[in-house]
Amino acid sequence: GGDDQAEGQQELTVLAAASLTDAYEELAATFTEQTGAEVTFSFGSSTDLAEQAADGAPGDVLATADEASMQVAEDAGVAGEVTTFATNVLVIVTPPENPAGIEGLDDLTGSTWVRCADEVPCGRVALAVLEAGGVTSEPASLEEDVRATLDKVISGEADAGLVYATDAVAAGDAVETVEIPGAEEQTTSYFTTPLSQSEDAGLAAEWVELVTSEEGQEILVDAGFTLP
Amino acid sequence: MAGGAVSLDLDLHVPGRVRVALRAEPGEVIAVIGPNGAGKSTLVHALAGLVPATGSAVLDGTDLLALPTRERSVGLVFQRQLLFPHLSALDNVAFGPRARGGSRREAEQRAHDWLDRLGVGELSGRRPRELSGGQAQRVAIARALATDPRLLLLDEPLTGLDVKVAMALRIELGRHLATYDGITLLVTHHALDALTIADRVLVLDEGRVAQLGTPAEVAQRPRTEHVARLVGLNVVPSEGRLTAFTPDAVTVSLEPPVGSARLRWHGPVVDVSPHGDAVRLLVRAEPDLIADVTPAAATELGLAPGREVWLSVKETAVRRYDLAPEQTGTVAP
Amino acid sequence: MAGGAVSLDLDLHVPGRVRVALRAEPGEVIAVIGPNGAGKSTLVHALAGLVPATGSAVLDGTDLLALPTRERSVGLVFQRQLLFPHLSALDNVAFGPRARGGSRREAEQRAHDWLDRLGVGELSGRRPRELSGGQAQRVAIARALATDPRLLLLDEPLTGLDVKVAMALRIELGRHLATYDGITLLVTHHALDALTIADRVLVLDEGRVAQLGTPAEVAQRPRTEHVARLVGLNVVPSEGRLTAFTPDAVTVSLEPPVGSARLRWHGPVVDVSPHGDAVRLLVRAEPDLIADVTPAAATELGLAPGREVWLSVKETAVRRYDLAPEQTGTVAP
Amino acid sequence: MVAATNWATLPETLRSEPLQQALWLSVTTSTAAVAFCLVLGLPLAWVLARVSFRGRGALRALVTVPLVLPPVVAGVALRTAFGRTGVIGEPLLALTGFSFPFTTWGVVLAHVFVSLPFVVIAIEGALRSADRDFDLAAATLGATRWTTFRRVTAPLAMPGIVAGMVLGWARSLGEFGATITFNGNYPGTTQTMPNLIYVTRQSDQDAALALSLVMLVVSVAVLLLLRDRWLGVP
Amino acid sequence: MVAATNWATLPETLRSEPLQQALWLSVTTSTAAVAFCLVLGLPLAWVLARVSFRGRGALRALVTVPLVLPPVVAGVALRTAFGRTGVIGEPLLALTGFSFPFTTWGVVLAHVFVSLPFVVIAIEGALRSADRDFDLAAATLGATRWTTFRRVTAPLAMPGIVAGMVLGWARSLGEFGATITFNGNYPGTTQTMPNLIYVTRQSDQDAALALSLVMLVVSVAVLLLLRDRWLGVP
Ligand SMILES: Nc1ncnc2c1ncn2[C@@H]1O[C@H](COP(=O)(O)OP(=O)(O)OP(=O)(O)O)[C@@H](O)[C@H]1O
Ligand SMILES: Nc1ncnc2c1ncn2[C@@H]1O[C@H](COP(=O)(O)OP(=O)(O)OP(=O)(O)O)[C@@H](O)[C@H]1O
Ligand code: MOO
Ligand SMILES: [Mg+2]
Ligand SMILES: [Mg+2]
Repeated sequence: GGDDQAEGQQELTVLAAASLTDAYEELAATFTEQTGAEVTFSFGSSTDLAEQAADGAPGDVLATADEASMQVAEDAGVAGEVTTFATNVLVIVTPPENPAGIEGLDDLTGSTWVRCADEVPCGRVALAVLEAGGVTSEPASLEEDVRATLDKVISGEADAGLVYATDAVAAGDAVETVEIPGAEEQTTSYFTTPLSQSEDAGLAAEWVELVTSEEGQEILVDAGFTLP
Repeated sequence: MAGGAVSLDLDLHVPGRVRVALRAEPGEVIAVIGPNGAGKSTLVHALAGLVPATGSAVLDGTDLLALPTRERSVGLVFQRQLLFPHLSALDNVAFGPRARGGSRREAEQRAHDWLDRLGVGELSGRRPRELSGGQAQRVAIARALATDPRLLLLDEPLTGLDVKVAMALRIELGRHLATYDGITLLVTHHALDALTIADRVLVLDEGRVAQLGTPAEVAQRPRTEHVARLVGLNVVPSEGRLTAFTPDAVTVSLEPPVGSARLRWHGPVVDVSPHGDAVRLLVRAEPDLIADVTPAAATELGLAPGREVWLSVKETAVRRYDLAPEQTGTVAP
Repeated sequence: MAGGAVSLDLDLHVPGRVRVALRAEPGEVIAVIGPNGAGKSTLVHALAGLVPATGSAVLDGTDLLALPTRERSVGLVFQRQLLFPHLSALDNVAFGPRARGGSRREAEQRAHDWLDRLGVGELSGRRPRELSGGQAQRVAIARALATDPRLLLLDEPLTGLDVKVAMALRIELGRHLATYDGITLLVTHHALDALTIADRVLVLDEGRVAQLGTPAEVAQRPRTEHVARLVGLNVVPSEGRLTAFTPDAVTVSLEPPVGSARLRWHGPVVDVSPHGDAVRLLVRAEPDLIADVTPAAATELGLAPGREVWLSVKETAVRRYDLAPEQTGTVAP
Repeated sequence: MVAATNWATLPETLRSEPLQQALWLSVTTSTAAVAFCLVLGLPLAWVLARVSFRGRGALRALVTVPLVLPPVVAGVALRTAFGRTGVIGEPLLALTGFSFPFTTWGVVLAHVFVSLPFVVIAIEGALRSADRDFDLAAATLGATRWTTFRRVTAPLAMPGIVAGMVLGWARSLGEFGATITFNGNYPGTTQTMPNLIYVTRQSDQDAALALSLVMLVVSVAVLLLLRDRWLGVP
Repeated sequence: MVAATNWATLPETLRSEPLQQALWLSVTTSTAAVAFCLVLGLPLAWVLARVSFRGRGALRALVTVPLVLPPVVAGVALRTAFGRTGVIGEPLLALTGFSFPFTTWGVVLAHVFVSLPFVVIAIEGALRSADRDFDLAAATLGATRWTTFRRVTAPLAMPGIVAGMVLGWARSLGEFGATITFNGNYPGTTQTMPNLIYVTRQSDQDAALALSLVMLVVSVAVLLLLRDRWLGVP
């Protein structure tokens, strides 16, 4: 692992997109059960993580929420075999009791709503979904990431927001979820790869295996992901 | 002037530093003298509200001690000057009139007038850093006077001034104060200031009032060695009374004096300096005494520092009076 | 002391403020006198390196002006004191010895000694804010002396001191300077300092040397009105020469004097003050003159400020001498 | 960073509307914020430096709080207070129909919140370093506390005040986190330079660097102009 | 924010190992950073305040640069300089085998980078406010510039220096962006409190708020302790 300890306790370090936090922590528990190895995460934005991996950051596995970031790692030659292991669909979330009465994309017009900025993965997806739905109304804000989008809704500042299904699940009772018909056409994909700086390639491979195994996929689905 | 006659009733105590009770009549100028550390600045600062004090200082019916500094209507020349370094001389002097609500033009006019009166009108555009010590001192005086205070507190206003300016200022100040119906406390180390400008002299010693009287009284019957030295007298305590005599009444000899002189002392000369046409000696006896001799006698006796001499005065040349400050009128023998 | 005899060769110019050329011998004490703004502090500061100056100041073979302040080995008592506010009196005085490499113990020992010599030993633990003006002044003197400078610059060291302390310090300083082989410049407004402590007197006027001579020379033939006033003489310029006479040689009358007196002036009395046993008048004539009269005469003539009087002196009572500073030896008529 | 910039695309980057909007927004909101900070902070600093009262330490700690909050948490705190459902925000919205989030005023508010401690603490330090006796001198001349402050204390502490303003301005300009959390990120209204740089970096690292460089040049130019003009005084 | 905290889970939050690690890391790295800032910043501030030379304005601008960089850009700048392939980082790695990123030293470096301007500018302001004549008095007593600085200038400017340190410490403590960009977010090594709060907020808003509160309490406590001890002096 990235941080080997003297007594031989195995350790695995995973650089993972922040939107994977919940699911990955659960996966880590399973992984420790199965292999006895401790898992350490460095969560961050996909862009950051890919660049850090490229710069030699200690770690065994990288997981990003978009292809462009993964490409950075590949270009730097630190990526191994890249696997797509999950996808994420957009949903509309509203504050509890849905005060603005949002039932679908069309209701966004005239309300205070938010989505991710065009430049970030969830924004690109949102743009496509909105285009497909024929929505032309402007959001109140183009959020830096999906978490910030969710946050605006939870806090009641926005009447609605476009977030990933996983975020809606993570937020639990703090939001109400409105599914978007046809959203599954426009998903974002998650990519993972063992890193060349890994000091325990076997363990890294085992992690990727777990994530793509049935057991792993189940955990991801529970967290709101869809499967590729 | 600030309008209306003003009297001051003072009974003030700054713990560990000074305690003074005093009544001053409208228009009075009181010189405050005393050795270093006697509490003169402390008294003045307490009246201005810069040092916390207990007791009372009733000026014109209101107790100053209950007011914040800015409402006390005092004018203070600090021993340290404290001119505002970022303002020109003019703006320093105009500061008070403006702070008290005057228009800019009026304030500057006043400031100009005062700077002119104190002979530094042409320096009005300079910052304090660009003034000499004496020039700055004059600006500081102008600043305090320009607010028309009801109580004027001057802490050694004439130090650092050259003789001519000091003399001119003494006159200017005397003239100003003569027509001024507020009360002035003038802290000084110079007998001339105390004796020429003041109506009364307050002598402080170790934080207490040692003497309070007219300049003539104080000059003739000084109660502390400090005042005696200030007015050029010798004062010797004996049997609960004070004996005073002038330096020229002292006879200096190398041998113990014979004859009737009951008052005699012995000690080394520690200083020899010219004094008018005479030569003044300082002799380290009990207490230190000063004696004036002719230059001829000084040469003849070889009176250089270190020389052991005998001093004596005739009983007829001395004045005796009580120590107690209450009985300022008594004369003896 | 700093070891070795030291001489000073000075030819210094601070543009617009002062220009002085001077040679001082080892151990010499030079009093610097002159009116406010004459350039005394500027001279002293230029020597210490606090004000940029051109020219040279060769002390002991090295030109001070080429050195940074800290290497000049000067001791300076500032007119503004500038004691370090965050350090105790002791630490202020010990600062110099420590900065020059002494051990802490040595430095504190020295500081103690100096504070004791200046009579403020028991205040050694106090911060400057907690000292009276005169106490702080003594600490400032101690601080300057404690570094054993080769050039001692004292800018009005005795102001703010009470008479007794001033006298004691004058003696102490005189004693110290007598055995001191460095050079001392002593800026003062007091004739007594200049005449008793100094070997020579440098008179500055408007930034130039107006006179340089022994105290006796300067006292007897003052070349500027300022010095004349300082030593209590009247000096009148006429036909390119100076006429000097003592105040008691002046006759005061209410009518124009008849008879032989060629020297006579007219003007109002502007000040009346006691002077020893006499009464001293300041008369606003051309120039201002001082005259001493007996108290009896003063009463008889009604000599109060504002009174117009005639002054005259007899030709035999005056001393005449040249204006030109070069010919200090000439006497006339 | 200079080396990493893609010089070929720089001219194009410079002409882009989002950049111009964001730069303008950043400069104006930061300047407005520092003005508010001065109005609020100068008296506050004075009180902390000159007035003795119980709870002075607590007041100072309170002022310091935004300093130690991570920016995102600062945004959350702001929202709790000034959000649509916030303690102050809700009545404000009810009364005036105005609410801070998603507006340029919200940006200014966020900037003031994060910058105020810098302004206050820097100025307090300078006020404490300055000689207090001049205040006393002013009082003897009849000046009120306010006059004394305006004409004596503040001018004497000017270098410290300018330092405080520079810190506050720069802190505002670089602020990222509180602004986006509280106000979101909308071009022309709430998208300041740091926000633009952040989102740009998600898709185009080089463009983000170019933007950073532009921001740097502009801000350093402003700082250079300001500083020597004001700090030259003493 | 206090109201929004989930009090029920607070004790548990407090006992969690990530919190304790992150808090300890934050406090130690911030303290180390402010110590370095002082060592570097005090002389720098003195030079800026007291020495006249060509390029002083430019030096000051250079020092100010990190102030106006959005934290993420600061992280990128740091990487350009100190990364494994950075201008300084590469030779350093070759020579010593040591490299900053992803280590606790890297965290300290990031903190120093973002905090130094605060320290320098606050102290420069204070030095400029102080009376320069005392420096001259020290020089006449034979003190070198260094002795003068150490025994006269610095003590007299102490309130300003403390203010600068407080600002720097607080800035370090709240730093988020440069650290995560330059160093990643490894628990125990580079995961400071703001990073932990960021990660926690992804899954549990309440826990994140609780963490913020803990951080707030600790830092305010430290500030309260420090300030009155030092600012009481004058
Ligand atoms: N802040 C202070 N704390 C404690 N003692 C002080 C303080 N300020 C002054 N003193 C002491 O109080 C006494 C009176 O001081 P004050 O300044 O009133 O003397 P002064 O009569 O003005 O002397 P000087 O002629 O030297 O100016 C002195 O012994 C002095 O040391
Ligand atoms: N920084 C400055 N810039 C310009 N002029 C100055 C500056 N400092 C002093 N001066 C002027 O230079 C002249 C000489 O000043 P200096 O301080 O040397 O006088 P001084 O002889 O010490 O007077 P005093 O007896 O009043 O202390 C004065 O006219 C003064 O106004
Ligand atoms: O972790 Mo992301 O790439 O900001 O959704
Ligand atoms: Mg005093
Ligand atoms: Mg002078």
